[in-house]
Amino acid sequence: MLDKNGIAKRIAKEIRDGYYVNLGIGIPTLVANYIPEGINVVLQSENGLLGMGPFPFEGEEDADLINAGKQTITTLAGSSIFDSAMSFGMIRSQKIDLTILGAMEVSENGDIANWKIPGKMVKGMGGAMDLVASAKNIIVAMQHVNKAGESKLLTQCSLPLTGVNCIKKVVTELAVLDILPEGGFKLLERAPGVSVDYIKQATSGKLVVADDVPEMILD
Amino acid sequence: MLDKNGIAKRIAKEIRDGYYVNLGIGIPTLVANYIPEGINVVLQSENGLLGMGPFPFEGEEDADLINAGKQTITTLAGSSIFDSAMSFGMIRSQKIDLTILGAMEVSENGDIANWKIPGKMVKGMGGAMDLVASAKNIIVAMQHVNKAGESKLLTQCSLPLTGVNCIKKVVTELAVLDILPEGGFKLLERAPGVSVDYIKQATSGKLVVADDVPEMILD
Amino acid sequence: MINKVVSGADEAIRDIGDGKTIMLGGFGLCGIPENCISALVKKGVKDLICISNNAGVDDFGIGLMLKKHQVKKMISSYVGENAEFERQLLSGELEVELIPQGTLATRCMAAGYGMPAIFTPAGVGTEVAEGKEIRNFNGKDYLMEYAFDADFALVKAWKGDKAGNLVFRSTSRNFNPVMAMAGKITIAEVEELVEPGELDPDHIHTPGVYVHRIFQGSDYEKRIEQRTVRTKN
Amino acid sequence: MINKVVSGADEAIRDIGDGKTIMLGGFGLCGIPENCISALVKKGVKDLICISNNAGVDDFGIGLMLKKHQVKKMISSYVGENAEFERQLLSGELEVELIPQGTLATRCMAAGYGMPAIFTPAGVGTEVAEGKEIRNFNGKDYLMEYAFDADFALVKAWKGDKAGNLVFRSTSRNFNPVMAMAGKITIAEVEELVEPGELDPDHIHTPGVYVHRIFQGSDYEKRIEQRTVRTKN
Repeated sequence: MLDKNGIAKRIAKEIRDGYYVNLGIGIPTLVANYIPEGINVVLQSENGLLGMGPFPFEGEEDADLINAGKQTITTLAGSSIFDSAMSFGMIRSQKIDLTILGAMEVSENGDIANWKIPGKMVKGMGGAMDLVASAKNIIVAMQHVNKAGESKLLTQCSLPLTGVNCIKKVVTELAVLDILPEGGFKLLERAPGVSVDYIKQATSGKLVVADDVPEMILD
Repeated sequence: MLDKNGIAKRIAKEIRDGYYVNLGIGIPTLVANYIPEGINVVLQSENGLLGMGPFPFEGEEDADLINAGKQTITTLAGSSIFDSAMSFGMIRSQKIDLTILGAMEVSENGDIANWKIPGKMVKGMGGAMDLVASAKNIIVAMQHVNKAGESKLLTQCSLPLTGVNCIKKVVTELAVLDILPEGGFKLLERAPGVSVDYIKQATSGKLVVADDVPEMILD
Repeated sequence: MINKVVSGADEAIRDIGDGKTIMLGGFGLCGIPENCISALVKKGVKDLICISNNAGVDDFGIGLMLKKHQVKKMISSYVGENAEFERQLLSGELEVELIPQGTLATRCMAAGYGMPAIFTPAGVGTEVAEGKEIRNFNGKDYLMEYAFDADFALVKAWKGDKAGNLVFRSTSRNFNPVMAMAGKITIAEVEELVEPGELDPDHIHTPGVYVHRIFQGSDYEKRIEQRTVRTKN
Repeated sequence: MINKVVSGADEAIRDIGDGKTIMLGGFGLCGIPENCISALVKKGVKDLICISNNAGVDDFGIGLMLKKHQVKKMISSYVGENAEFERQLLSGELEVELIPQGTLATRCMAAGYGMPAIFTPAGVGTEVAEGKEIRNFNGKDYLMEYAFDADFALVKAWKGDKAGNLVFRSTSRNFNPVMAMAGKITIAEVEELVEPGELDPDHIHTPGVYVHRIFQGSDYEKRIEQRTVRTKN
């Protein structure tokens, strides 16, 4: 079973050289720490930055330079700044190669719910609806089951949707799964030490399992 | 009767302090020479400049700095440069206070034709259709009659239209005329030495004449 | 050039009355019009409809206006870093309309570019699409979203000149340029007000034609919401 | 950062084949991709559909491609500073679609911003409106116009870095940034190619994400179409 950093590490392996990538808040942010050597990626922050760098050194924080999570960050050589309309313009026109974000629920047809729980204070969708509606390649990083032990990989989402038919891949602490065009979670890889049966039990939506499901290779 | 500079001079009197103005090619360009002292205007050039300055001094031409007529120009203190989408964005959102352009024909309901003569090589509408469709205040600068002696102020335009129901005022070598909301050219001023009868004869569309039509005051 | 300078925030917002729709630039607390917000709080204007990506925090930004019950409705993409906001929302004192961030930005741009409506796929198949026109282009569904119609836009720039030209600094640009284009009256506060000619025409982000009033602000706090750092070595 | 540098115009346009739709930046002869045009002429590629505000003059710009009969169709707002153009048009060799300049610019922007269509009042009530959907918003009619779908965009910038970021100089900016956003493959030629980090992130007009190939051009002629001057005293 993977911890959060393990999930991030596994997702980092999906990143190809030359990708422009948008990372959501939470586990996705950690992915930046595991991008393989020799792989050049440019991180987009939807508040208006391409080429997001690491956190600043203490004392060098700049209130004018933050990411979409409102964290102080830095720029890199080759960074560019733009306004919010252009930022979502490039998202909408699919110039971003990969979007990685968290989810509360994902359904077997690629729907995602990650912004609203009825009865709870709703903070808003931020840029998530724009991202999932437009991104050509979306990977969800999340826990396989919620705190109540219920599967987050469902036949149908029960929570209000963020987007429909848009998620291509899910990486959890248990598994890597592709969402098939015809519907269903195709189990691609097991986390180290996790059995197919365990994943079956933790998956409420349709799970498609091949004869041989390899264990993830993380390094 | 006015010459081209006289028409430009008369139109310049319509310009108020603080106006952003777009000047078309031909007589409208001359208007810039007659803007009264103490009146601050900013000239927009739709290829992407606010704050168009005069022609450069000989030897100081810059191939990268031209106006919509492709003439070499200069910038002024306070000028700004932008792309074509923003240029027409500000035109479309009516941030330009006054548009002055030439015409082949104007009709009594404010239609304008100024881009195409059937049977002749058509060069295109350039930015004229955008300007007339969006400008809140449009003045046409033109000759009252064409080279064949026919009136250019008509009941209906005979040439392909550039825009409908958009012209507010026409200034010719003979007269200043408002286009009434209900239709018709209201004769506001006569050019020096020009009689109302002369203007009546030169106007094919509906002319509305008050009892007393003053002569233009140009200075 | 036309001089658009006003003496300060109080004069700039003098005619923002009760019930007006105002846009406020900024992302989180980054690039917000601090001086204008203070002046609105001081003026005590009420029942405002605020279009802003976020709603500030309890003791800063739009949170200061919320505390004084000046906001009737927020139109935002992400809110609630703010206990008072949550209280007013749950008690029904405050109305909130949540819209996708890109839709928010593009509806501003649409206003500034004279486009009455735009199409975006954001929100298709979700509750955001309810009651909206859906249109299919090339096999993909889009929502038709309308341009905003705001009485005032309050933006914060780094530098500005007396002709109203604005330059933004780093990611404090965010929503400011698109809102600057979208206000019927646009008020810009700047950290440094310069003479026309001091800004390079090629570096201007917002041309002066979009800005109606400008002033040099003061006492910028520029608060940081999430101070994240690394240590040397 | 990703390195997008190619050796020159020949390599940059290597896969522009017959019948492709290409956008070419520039207004008149100002800011046109001179090197790419030369390379296309040299390559002899045919049946091109060219989206460009103008069509060059007889012996420069797109005029050079017209002379070699490489252009099947021009989509422009203003043409015909060009005798060969007129000859081909009248003889039926060349097809021309004239559209309003703002519509041209906004259809580029729409492509770059992922908006399948936009609304503009330009052309309502004229022959430009024929066959197009008209829609009324707030009492005013607008035409629905579609985003362009171009295989390649060829743009010319003043400076660019190896990550593809572009900076334009003065009014040679014109259509270049909107076309840079709109090409499926965007090729930028620049007068000066610099290392990533040499351009101020706040001054970049076109972020590198929109640019796929970049090279430092050479032998820029930068011809002036209408040399208008005044004399000192």
